Amino acid sequence: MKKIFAFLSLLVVASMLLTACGGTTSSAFKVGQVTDLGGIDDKSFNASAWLGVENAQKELGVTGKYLESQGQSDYAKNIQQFLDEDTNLIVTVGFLLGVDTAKAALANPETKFAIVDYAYPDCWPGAAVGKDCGSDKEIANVLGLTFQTDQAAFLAGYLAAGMTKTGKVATYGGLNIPTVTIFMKGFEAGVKYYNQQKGTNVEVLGWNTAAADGVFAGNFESTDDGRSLAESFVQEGADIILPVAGPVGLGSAAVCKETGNCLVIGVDADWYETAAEYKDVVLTSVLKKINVAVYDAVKRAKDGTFKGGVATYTIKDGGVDIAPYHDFDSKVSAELKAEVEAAKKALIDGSLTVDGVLAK
Amino acid sequence: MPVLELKGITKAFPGVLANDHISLTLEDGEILALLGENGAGKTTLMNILYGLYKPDEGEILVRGKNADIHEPNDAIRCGIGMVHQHFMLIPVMTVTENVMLGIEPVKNGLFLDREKVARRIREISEQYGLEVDPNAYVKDLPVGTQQRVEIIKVLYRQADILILDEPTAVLTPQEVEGLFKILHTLVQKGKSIIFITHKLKEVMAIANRITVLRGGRSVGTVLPAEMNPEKLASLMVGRQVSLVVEKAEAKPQGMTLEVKDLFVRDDHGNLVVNNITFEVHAGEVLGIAGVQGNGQTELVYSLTGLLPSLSGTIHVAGKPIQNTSPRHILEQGVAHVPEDRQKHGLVLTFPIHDNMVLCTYYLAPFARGVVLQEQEILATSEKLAKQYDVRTPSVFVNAGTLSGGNQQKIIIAREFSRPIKLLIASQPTRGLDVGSIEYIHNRIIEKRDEGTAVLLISSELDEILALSDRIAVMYKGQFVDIVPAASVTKEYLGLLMAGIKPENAPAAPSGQRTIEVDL
Amino acid sequence: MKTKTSFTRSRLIPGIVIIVTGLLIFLLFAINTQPQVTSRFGMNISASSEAIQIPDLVVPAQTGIYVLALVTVFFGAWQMARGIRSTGALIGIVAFSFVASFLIWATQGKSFNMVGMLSSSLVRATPIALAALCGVISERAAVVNIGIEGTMLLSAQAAVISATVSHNLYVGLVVAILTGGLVAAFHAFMVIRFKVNQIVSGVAINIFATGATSFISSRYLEKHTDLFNNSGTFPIISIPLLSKIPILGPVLFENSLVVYLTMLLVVVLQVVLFYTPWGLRTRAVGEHPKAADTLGIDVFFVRYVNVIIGGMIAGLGGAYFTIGSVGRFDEVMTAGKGFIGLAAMIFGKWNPVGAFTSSLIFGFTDSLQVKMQILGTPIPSEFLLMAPYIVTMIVLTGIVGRAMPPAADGEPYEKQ
Amino acid sequence: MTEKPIQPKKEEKAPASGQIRQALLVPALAVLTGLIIGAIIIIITNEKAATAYGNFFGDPLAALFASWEAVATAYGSLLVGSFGDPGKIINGLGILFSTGDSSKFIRALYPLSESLVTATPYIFAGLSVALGFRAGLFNVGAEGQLFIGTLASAFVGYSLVGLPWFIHLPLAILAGALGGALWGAIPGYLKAKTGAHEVVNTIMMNWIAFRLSDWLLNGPMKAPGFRPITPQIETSAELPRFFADPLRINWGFILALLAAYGVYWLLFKTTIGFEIRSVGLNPDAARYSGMSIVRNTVLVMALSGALSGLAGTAHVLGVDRWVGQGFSAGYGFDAIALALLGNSHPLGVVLAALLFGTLRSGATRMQSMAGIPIDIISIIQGLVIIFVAAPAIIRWLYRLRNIKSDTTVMVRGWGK
Repeated sequence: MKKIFAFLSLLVVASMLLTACGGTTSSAFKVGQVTDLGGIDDKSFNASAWLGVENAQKELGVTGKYLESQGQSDYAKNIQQFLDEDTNLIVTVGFLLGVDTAKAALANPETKFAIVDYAYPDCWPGAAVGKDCGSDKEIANVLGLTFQTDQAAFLAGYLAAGMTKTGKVATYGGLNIPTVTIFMKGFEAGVKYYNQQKGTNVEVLGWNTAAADGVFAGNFESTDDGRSLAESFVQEGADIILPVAGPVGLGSAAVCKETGNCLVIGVDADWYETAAEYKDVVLTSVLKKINVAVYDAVKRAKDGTFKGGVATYTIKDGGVDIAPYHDFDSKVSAELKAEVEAAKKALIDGSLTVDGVLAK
Repeated sequence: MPVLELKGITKAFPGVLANDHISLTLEDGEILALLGENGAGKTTLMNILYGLYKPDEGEILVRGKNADIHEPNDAIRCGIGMVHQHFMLIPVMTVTENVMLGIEPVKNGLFLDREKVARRIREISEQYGLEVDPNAYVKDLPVGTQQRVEIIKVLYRQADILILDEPTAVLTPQEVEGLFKILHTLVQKGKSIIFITHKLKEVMAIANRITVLRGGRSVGTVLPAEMNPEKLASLMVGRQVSLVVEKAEAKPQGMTLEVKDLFVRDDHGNLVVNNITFEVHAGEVLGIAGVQGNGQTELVYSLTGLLPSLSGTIHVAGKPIQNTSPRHILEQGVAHVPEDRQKHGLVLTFPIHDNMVLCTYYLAPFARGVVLQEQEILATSEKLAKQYDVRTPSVFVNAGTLSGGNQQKIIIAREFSRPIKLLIASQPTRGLDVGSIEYIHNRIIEKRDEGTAVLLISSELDEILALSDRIAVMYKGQFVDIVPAASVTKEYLGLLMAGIKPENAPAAPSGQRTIEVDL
Repeated sequence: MKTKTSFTRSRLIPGIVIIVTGLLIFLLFAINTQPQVTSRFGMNISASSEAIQIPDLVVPAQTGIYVLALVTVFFGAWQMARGIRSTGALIGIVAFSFVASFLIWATQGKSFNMVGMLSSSLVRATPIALAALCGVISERAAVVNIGIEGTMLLSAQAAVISATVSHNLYVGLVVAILTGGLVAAFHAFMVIRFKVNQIVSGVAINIFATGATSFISSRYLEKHTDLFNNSGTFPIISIPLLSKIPILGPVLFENSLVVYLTMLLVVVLQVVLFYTPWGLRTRAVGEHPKAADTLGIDVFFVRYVNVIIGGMIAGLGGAYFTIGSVGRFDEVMTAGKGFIGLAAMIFGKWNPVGAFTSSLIFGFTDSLQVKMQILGTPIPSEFLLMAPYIVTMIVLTGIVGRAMPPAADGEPYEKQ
Repeated sequence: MTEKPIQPKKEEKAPASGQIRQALLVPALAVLTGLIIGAIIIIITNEKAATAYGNFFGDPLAALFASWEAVATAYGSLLVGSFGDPGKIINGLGILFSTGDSSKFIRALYPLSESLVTATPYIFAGLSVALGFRAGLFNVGAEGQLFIGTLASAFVGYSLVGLPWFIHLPLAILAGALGGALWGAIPGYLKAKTGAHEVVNTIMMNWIAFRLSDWLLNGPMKAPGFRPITPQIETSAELPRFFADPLRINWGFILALLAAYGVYWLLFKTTIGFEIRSVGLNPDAARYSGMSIVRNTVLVMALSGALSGLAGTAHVLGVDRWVGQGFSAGYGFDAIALALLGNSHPLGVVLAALLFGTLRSGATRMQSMAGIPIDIISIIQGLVIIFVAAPAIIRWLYRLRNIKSDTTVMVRGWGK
């Protein structure tokens, strides 16, 4: 027995020594990404942000790392880990990291931060700074990356309304949280706009802005739920579905591909490319180019052009958009294409607005 | 040539030498009784013979040939069949299924051929006078019939050597008669039988020869004609044993337990206690006789609060206790020696001292508020262990490591040391050695003489007769009769146990008497 | 024996419960329903289905609910007065009335596809049923396997990787089944050979499976989706003629391989358990292993085989999640189905047919929940999502009477 | 059938040190074995090592060195991440002694502080599961109870304004305990009254708790603004921290240790604990002796739930101070491993929690420095459970003799 303990303590000492002297300090520009609970492979914003970091690694020669958060208390800890490693730019993903990012940024003014789906100031009257909210003014070393996703989803809704044969389109989310529901709101608004323009009565299943509730899978994992949701929507007569639930949506794509009864609209990335196996049923995708935004942030940080504040990505600058029609290019009528383009232009020049803009 | 020969069988368990070079022979067509008290090693020996245990030494010869028996299949192949003390029947299956299990004939190459087996069972039934319905579920059969199923199982496998392990333990005297008749038929038809028991009279009645085991050793083989019960008993126990329980006449006083119109359902919703009324007085022993499974267990459960009663009243010392909690009932001065001491009486993985206070741990002086007083508990346990002759190196030892007798003494010590008015003792000596039986019997009588009312439930008629002042016989949830113990014969009780109440009760032998304990 | 108490227990209380249900139907649903509004229930799975199309069922909402409430109260009164023999029928009546009125209330002024819901009930029930069958087959031999969830997760992953790598779904199916068998063999080895507490071993398998599949997923599957995690799925097979039957056709005979295999397994296992020597031995080992042992049956062997076969069934269940449903693996995608399967097993009284039937109840609850979300009932979606779990708990508390497990269930067998 | 009296072994209170070594041996070896297997997985999945092994016969030393490097980097960073960088600590000490400035030293203790912060909910949750085991109840629902407890304490923490801390803080803690207790008592009651097995029911309660918290965070408990999180708790409800930011070690840790002592005292020094242990080891005998199984089952599940609730409470009041979706890192599930590892003894649980706290906390650095997915910890946990639950494996692996088998019943089968 003693031998085993002796061996164990030897191992401990050995590895301590090894790592203590083996710490290689490279001078490369370091980028660290802290994910929220979805983890790096959520096929949603964490993954998309990481894609941006990876691109930056390839093209800008920075070194990138990520840390996955498993619980709420990991946020601060993971940020601290990167701070300890003298990371130059820390990218935090998701509004849940809002307060911890602000705290760390204020305490470490030399380090640059970028936060996805959030921005400062984020306080409301009566809120306690550093507790209820991160900061009541802009933080010089934090860049908030926000997205007017509803604008793109609006176009997708308009397109779907124009493409449906059954007169019903559908959407569902993973959980009832703002970054999800903003897609659903925009989608519904687009359909309504179409109805208003055309005097039609295309129905949206799965979301009701008035009730602020709709259909949710309850998770971002169970692709089988995505399958069953799609089946149910099809049974109720919908033929185009916008799933806003990360990989759950791929289950819907699978069932559409299998039955040929429905089409899906991808979210975040262009599913025609990222989920190529389902490209036959991907009508278009609501693009939320987090990767581009993160890449821009890294680039600016490295160039020295980094400035705190908010970078809001809108339809105008292409930070949100709908993807090309790809295989459906021939199936979408020229008229509808033109109308979508017109709506896009109207959104850009501000003559048309979407309700339910991501609140700050 | 003997059909079966065991030579020098030795088997040791941790801490115990269960069989020490035992040899015996079984001749063709005879009934050999294997006699010994509990713990003498009879069952171990037979389990070795049946391939359930592996012997450390020794060999088994079947019809002169060395038999390699490693598992029951080998024994079955050698023509050995065993009827276990605890029936090896699956209650939720039919007789047919139980019989065919292990050697199932199939039809269409795949499916069970139940009809074929049922036919064969009927044949065997007729041939040996073993009446049973092949399609009945075992759980619905009375114990005597279940035993017949066990015998059929053995015969179905074409065994010619039958081992019966304590087959009479659960039968009424009349059923025992019936069993003996069956055994004689079997022997006539060429079967050989080993009959395991600790009951002297049965041995005298049925055996051709008797091999006596004691402390894991064979102490000799004798012929019944040359023996009498006293001689056999001293052979079996190894010393002179007093075969009687000395007791003075009871002096019953006021009523302690009063049960009126009691109805109880068991967990499955069957009405198992059906309109029972009786009382037990302070200073008397009321014995409840009856074949197991006639509602005795549930009656005790309802008296001790473990099973709700449907209707009726139970009073202890004038206070109603029906459908109150076990704790409330214990606090009324009721002590309970449960039927299954390991399952219900003790926490085997607790040390002795914790078991000693299992019902009183929350009372002063063992607890102050919610805080246990360890010193008090230890001191009291040590005192009790001494007083009640619990043989153990210390009270820190886990109860599970003690012998059955010592375990039972812990329970006795715990229950008797409380101030009690009523003692309910279920099968208090089941499976114990003679010394412990004597000890416990004397303690029960002592308690009676102190003025405690005693309700004794036992399936051993002899125990009932030895200890009781009055005897109630339970059959199918009802009391067939309550009779004074002094004026009753075993045969009469047997009839009552079978649910028959003869018109004219046999004349009571007059005067005070003591009754033999058949060991 | 008829005592007063037995009257109270067997007749009065259920009768009151039924009448209260009837009143609840009235209070909850009828009052909140507009007169002259109808509820439309679709009776065709879709226009493209092979089945012969039949007209939709249109129910005048308020009248319908009134009728159901009255029927319920009537049955309650009848129960109190005369007594209804079959508990099953009683619960059936009450459950049907309640669910039907709920549906009519939720659908008032709208429509929803009834046959579609039944069809997805079956599909949703499939993994639950497979988990339940796994439980039945191992618990009949007295081995509790609570690691079904983890077994399915590992098999699901193994299926998709092997199917993607080999470009053959059947390879994936076989690998999934083997993986399930392997995990179960490990469980069996732990609990039979080492006498590890059966539930503890199962929980360990679940934790390990969650970690291992997530580890592999993040290390390999996510980075090389096309290499490892893109298998495609088994197509829907319509059985000729049978699939043309209205209602039943699309529900039962337009399904994928795994669903058909499940239905087949239910029948096969039922026959094996109750009509073959192996089944007899299995049940004997589960009820009274010592008795089986004394008859020369190798208790350990029977247990090993049953647990491993059970694991293989769970493996098939795992395959459903990936190659049977969506063609890809995602972390913790089994989402508690294994545990619901265990509840279905208990509710189904350890019978294959019973387990399947109760799985259907869970499948029904689940797809009903989805439909309710789509219909936009005022109940928040989070609460609708709780429905399957709440139903599981209600079922477990044994409203239908307590099920008795095999007598030796969960106990290790000590051969002397 | 009793054989000859077995001579009890002379084992009056063995010397304490020997007992402790006995008790620690199996868990220690189980953890060691888990880490070794973890190391093997790290090597297998390490690309450098894999390439080196591809050329094993060409250059075996390179392969071994690559393996060593992979494991040493991983576990080395794990250690530094758990306890701190020895260089920084020594440096900090130097500054402390030379200038009296303790800030550097304290800052170097950050990893240790994080380890204890992570250990805090582990201690509570581990105690929760261990207490259940002592009564023969397997509480798999610690996670759900933790959710409810956390939400309850957060609610009290933010909604009551203007109270002095000595009223507000105890109230918030109490609310957390009550919330968890309620969530634990429900399956406890169902178990006691209907026999519905607590394993399945607590798992179902977990799911219900998750959905309920989704709804609460999105509705009634939502802070102003758009995020589904609660408002920050009032300062008066905070568990004070010992040091300035970023060190988050706080009074919660002390509370956890007190709770451990409390559970020890309750279990072994009081009549309540006597009942709990009796019920756990032999419920039949307990019932015969007048103990109420129903009351004890509900009580233990409620206490167990309360401890789980406190796990979340300590975290929210001491560390996070607000609650957002999915705030727990699965403490409730890891707790099962902790209770097993600690042999269901409060002291053992504390040690196990410290170990797992350091593992989890160090895993962050391991993830960053060595790129090992954090899931490896789950794999190691699953393995540790198996090894602890099956001491026979450890005995066999390390050729040990005479390890006392432990006497905790832990959990029973269905309906028993």
